[in-house]
Amino acid sequence: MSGALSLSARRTPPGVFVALVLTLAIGWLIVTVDGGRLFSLPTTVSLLHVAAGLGLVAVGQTLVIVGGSLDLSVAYVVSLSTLVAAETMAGDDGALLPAIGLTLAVSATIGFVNGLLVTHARINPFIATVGVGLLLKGYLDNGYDGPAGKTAPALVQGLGYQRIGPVPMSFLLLLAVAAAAWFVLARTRFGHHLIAVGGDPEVARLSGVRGSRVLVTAHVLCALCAGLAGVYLASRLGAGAPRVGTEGLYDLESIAAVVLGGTALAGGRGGVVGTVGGVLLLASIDAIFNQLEVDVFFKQVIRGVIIIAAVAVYARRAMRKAS
Amino acid sequence: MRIARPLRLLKFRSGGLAPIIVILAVLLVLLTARQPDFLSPPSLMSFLGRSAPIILLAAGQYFVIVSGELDLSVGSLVTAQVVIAARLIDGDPSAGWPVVVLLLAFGIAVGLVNGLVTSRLRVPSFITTLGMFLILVGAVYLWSDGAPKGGLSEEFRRLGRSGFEDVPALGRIPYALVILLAAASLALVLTRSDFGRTLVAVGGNPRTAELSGVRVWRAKTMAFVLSGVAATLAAILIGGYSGVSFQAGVGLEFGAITAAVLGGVALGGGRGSVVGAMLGALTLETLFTLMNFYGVSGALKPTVQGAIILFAVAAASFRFPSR
Amino acid sequence: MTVLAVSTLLVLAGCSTDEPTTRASGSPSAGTGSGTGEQSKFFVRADYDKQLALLDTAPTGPAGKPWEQALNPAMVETKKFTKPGPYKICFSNAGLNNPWRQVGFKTMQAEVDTHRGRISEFVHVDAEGKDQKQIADINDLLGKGCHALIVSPNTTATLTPAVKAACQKGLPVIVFDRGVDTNCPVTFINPIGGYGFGHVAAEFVTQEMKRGGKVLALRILPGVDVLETRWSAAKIAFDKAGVDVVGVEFTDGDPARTKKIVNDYIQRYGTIDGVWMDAGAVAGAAVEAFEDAGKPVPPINGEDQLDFLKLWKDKKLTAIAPTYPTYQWRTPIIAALKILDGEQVPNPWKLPQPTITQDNLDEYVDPAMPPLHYAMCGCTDLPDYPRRWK
Amino acid sequence: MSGLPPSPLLALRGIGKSFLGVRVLDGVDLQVRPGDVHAVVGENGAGKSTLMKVVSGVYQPDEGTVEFAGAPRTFRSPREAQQAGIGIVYQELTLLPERTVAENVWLGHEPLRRGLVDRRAMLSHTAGLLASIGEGSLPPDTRVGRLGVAQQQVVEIVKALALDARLLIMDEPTAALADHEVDQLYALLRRLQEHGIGVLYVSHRLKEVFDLSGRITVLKDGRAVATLDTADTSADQLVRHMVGRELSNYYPDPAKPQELGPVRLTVRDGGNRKLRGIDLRLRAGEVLGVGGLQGSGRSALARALFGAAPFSTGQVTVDGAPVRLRSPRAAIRAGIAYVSEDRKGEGIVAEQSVLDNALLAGRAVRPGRVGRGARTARVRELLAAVELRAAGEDQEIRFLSGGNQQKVVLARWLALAPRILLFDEPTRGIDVGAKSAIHDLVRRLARDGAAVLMVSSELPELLGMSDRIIVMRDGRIAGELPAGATEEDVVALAVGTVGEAAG
Repeated sequence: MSGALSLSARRTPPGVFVALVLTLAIGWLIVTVDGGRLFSLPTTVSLLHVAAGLGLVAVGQTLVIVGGSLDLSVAYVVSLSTLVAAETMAGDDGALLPAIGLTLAVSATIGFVNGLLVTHARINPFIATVGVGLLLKGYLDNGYDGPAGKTAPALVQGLGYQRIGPVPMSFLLLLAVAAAAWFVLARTRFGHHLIAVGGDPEVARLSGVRGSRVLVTAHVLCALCAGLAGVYLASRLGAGAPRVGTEGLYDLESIAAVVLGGTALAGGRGGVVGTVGGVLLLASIDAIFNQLEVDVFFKQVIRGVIIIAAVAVYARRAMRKAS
Repeated sequence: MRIARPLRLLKFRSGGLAPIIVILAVLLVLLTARQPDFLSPPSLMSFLGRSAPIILLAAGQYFVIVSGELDLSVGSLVTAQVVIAARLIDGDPSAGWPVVVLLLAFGIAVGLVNGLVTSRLRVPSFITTLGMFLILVGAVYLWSDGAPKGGLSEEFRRLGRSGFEDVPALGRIPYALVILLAAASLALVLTRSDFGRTLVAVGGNPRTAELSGVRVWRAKTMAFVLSGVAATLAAILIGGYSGVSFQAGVGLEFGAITAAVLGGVALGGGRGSVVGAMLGALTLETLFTLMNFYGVSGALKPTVQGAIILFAVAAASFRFPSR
Repeated sequence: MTVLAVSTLLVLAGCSTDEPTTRASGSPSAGTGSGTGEQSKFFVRADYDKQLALLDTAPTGPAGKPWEQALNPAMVETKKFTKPGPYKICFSNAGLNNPWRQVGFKTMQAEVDTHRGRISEFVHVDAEGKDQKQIADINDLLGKGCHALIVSPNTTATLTPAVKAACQKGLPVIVFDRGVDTNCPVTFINPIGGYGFGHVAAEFVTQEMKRGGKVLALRILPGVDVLETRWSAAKIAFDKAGVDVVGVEFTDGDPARTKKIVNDYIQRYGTIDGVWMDAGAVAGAAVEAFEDAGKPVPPINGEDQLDFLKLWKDKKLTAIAPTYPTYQWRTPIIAALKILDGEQVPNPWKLPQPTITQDNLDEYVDPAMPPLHYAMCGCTDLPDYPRRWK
Repeated sequence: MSGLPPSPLLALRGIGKSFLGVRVLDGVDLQVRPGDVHAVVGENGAGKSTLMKVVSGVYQPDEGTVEFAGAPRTFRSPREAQQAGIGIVYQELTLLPERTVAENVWLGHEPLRRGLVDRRAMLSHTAGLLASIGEGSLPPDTRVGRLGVAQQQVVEIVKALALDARLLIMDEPTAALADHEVDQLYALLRRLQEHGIGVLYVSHRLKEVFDLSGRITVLKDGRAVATLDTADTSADQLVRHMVGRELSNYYPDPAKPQELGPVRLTVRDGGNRKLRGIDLRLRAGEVLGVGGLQGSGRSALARALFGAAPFSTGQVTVDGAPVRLRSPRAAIRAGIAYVSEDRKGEGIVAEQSVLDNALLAGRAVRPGRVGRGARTARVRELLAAVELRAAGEDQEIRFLSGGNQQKVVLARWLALAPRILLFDEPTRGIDVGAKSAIHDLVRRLARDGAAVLMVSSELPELLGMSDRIIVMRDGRIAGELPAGATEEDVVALAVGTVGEAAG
């Protein structure tokens, strides 16, 4: 097994992609029997759009989870980002870049706060990020009565609706971000240290890794990804939406996607490639059920079952590998 | 015994009750400052009565958390139980007790599933119970297609709504409070029992527990069952207190977990006390009331709540470096 | 500490009652525990005046069928949409995530069944309350060869582009409940609206309660336009009457939380003399809170949900129930068929918005129906009533 | 030591350190010269590990100065110490099982090329280092989780070397090593000396101390009670300094024939993933020693007998009755107890009290409120009987020294009055004093009619304690030796120069 392979790629189990292919195959069959078309252009496009939104968040989530942390504030960060972006742009293409800059700055700051709370205040990430989420919720509830601001037309046409064949720009953005994250984990000191901290903070510390610095950075990156997702959604909705993040359940869904991708919730093991697979899996399930006009609530039940089942399968494998 | 004292000190500093008691005291002072008669028996009684459900949930959550797991499904379980009760009873007074039994059975069943999937299939409880959350919510909506059916009988509701009238000195003692005290003392006995202690060991170091003959899977499953039972009791009280609604259990899981952590129960297991968890819940309830009395705007409440929780947990989770 | 700081800050911010002229969103506008607080940023005086005027306008159209009536209708030509039946009608639904929408959708399905001969296929897509999903849904439906598209937008601003795109496809688009920021749809159907609701309720509470009494305003959520309008109208009414609104609280539609809040307020102020609600969901809980505290239930408003109506009747409350009628879910189907026949339809199609009062209460109380059923569904004459709604 | 000594590489002056008012180090002076191997010995709780952690920047001293390479330094973190050129090999392994050897070795100072981690360099450097200590066979890109304890120890050392440290701290480096591996370590240390690297060497194995070190500092109760030149010091002197008593009959007498009771345990043709064709009989009253190299199946045998990694084939009987040891619980019910080699990971619940730890097994296997008081009383007696030194039964066990933790673990098992005891490295990382206490205890248990199986990688212990010795090789029993066998016999069987050829 070559060094390059052993250092990174090997960490991402193909399992999720097998599941993905199977799901699509079976889904395609059922939908076709049902008289619909799963891979019709509009369906495929909207599938990839769903994946793009969730994916951006999930990639960030992967980083913190690999580091042994967690971010449950992403949903609110997403909502806030759509607003910051749309309101700063106010429909003016000129303000495009400053707006995106500001959005990322804001979300990075939130990530930084999360990081500090987790590392220096030593608050358990679960509580810390839920708490920060509440802070943001209050601000949003109090400040907004619904959509606000207006996204720059250029962004709407570009990131929001532009596509190459069936592949939307946004999905390409996701792939780019995912690739970057993969690269960071595999090829930078930060990445190696992050995985170490996730695996065993004490060991990392004794090896001279600045654990808290690494974790804070991870949280910042995670929030940045959520910010990007916000920018994308703003481009999609043409305005800022104070509820879009929570409506999309981006906090829990992103975590689900990450574990579906084979990343250990405890940290120290996993990767971005798997996460992208997990995201595509969730999006496909969505698309299939949508085509079948399955009752939303039934869909939710199925989702729950699938998530548990998938992770159970990983656990089985892990156990076999261990023994 | 030469170094006994400093170690006591450390014991009280880490995961002890002191911080939560202090925080609770501060909140109570603020509260009475604004509302002098808050501590008067009648109002105190009704306050304790209506706080009973979340305190019960926190107690249930303690067992799960101390065993090293997490139960995100309690909120949805409460909702499910209330809706189920309403549909089964449908205003029929005689149905009360049988239904209570049935609910308990259901709560135990859900706990069993959570526990077995987590301990036998090795699915991280975060995922298991997240999945269960989706399944329960989806299923209950599906079952009652979108709006709760039937209704709770006055007899059923009495448990959560009324109490022993004109008790000397105290006036009215809500049944909820009595149930709470009973459950609380039971929980306390349980934590002191062999099961309670081994459960802590399981959370602290599963390997050691296993090699000492503890059936880890069994202990953890028991913990989830207890959480399920607690959720059921809470559901009966909530349903009684405020009637049937899909909102009945929304967000309670986060409330319970926050409460436990606030009370010094360490997420990850092996440390904390059930009393702490329950005090944590009481503190949260006091906080809500405090905000009502100080007229914090509804929309801003989450912000204030988040800020205080972060502050409190940071204070409570303060620990000496152990190594 | 924090609490003190925040609350004082809010009290300061809270005293002004003049409406900001700009729709400058972003900076948090403070609601508050004392007084009615700032006017909602989304308050639009013109709409407000229009709705209040409509309240006492006589509807035109078949009597006893409010879902076919319209308030001072302005008819539009629809010849260009004329097509031979049977039709495939598509419906992009914002969501089914609350009882009101549940009842409404059942009513709509029933309405469709009454036209089985003419409607060959009825496609329904549920956006689960997600803007981005509904955008995708609409886009999806455009590929399915629908004869008419009905849209119930999840939010106004964000769905506008998608609806515009649909209009450009040349098929008749019918929007109801929430509107969109474009008039490309053939018609926009909805009842008088939130301002009317909030106003009626506020007026009632003001008149019925003792002079200078304390009013508690209970709201479901902040930041939902239809609910914001209800509150802002009520706010004006209360301010005009100089009513002392001691609190504006959000209940999240959670009865338990509602009871706790009301309980705290009763304790804090000794008594509450009037309760205003922006939605009926938790009216029952509020009433109970008074009972449990051993206080008389003050004048209160709810909505046309049966649990409240029953409570009202049994407990002989001083109450009123303005409605946001679910029968409006029938109208889009009717409209669609009219349009495809090339008949004229009103645009905007303003439906009457009846109010349930002591006098007509008995007409609407039906013990047989489930507690969260909406009495103003106009569905009693529809196929398999009441089974479908149970 | 003639001529001018070179200026010290490391000089500690009056180091003091307290935890929560407990004085752990008190005015410790110590000097290490370049190329010097300086041993630090002392009973557990004497402060050795704390001292090492002060030097390596994990802790900061309350008093005193650390001088490194002639300049006073204060290391606020291990990182700073490492950057200054101090490498440390910890007692408990500090490796990430999920990461590869190379990733572990370079953790914290990954080689960069154009700002990116240079994986090729990582792998080649690691391979080089491994080769330089004769472990070239170890592939740098395997997951550490797949390696045995001994190999992990090697990685641990390589990790320290990778920092090209000028001072190397080794805290019980041989704790996990079989003797032939220790020889490699010797060679390695000599090579380091030649490069002028100073070594601080903490060990309980006096043999090593005398073989390796130039000077010895003895710690006792946090004070440096003596610093000696190894050349003119005898083992007895040293031990006297350490424990303040002569080292008389280091090992208790073996069992006399009449003390041997009936056969307690038999295994016929036992096997599983790591073991093949295991046949053995264990009699009451005897101590059966199990020798062999790391990974030869010694620990696997103990774990199989305890049901932790059960036999998949073969029959086991206890007191003549066939039993199926499918799980630890089953084994415990059959009267078997097991003391793991990995105390921290498998022996204790660090954050629970001494009492809770001691009661754990009893509570788990014989729960119920009946006789709880009695059980607790019994455990209290046992804790006293093993001469536990602790602040009290409510003290969290993590604050106890290794020896005392082990005593609590023993008490836990004795409370169940087991008839068969399995010890895996019972004295690993435990100081001389506690060591002999535990040896006596083991022997006493045998006298009281228990059957004891003791795995040990320390030949003197193995030979000194056992009435019989079986030596494992490649998952089989390579041969059996009577009491009084020599180290050579054992090694011969272990490495396979004699005995039936391992298939």
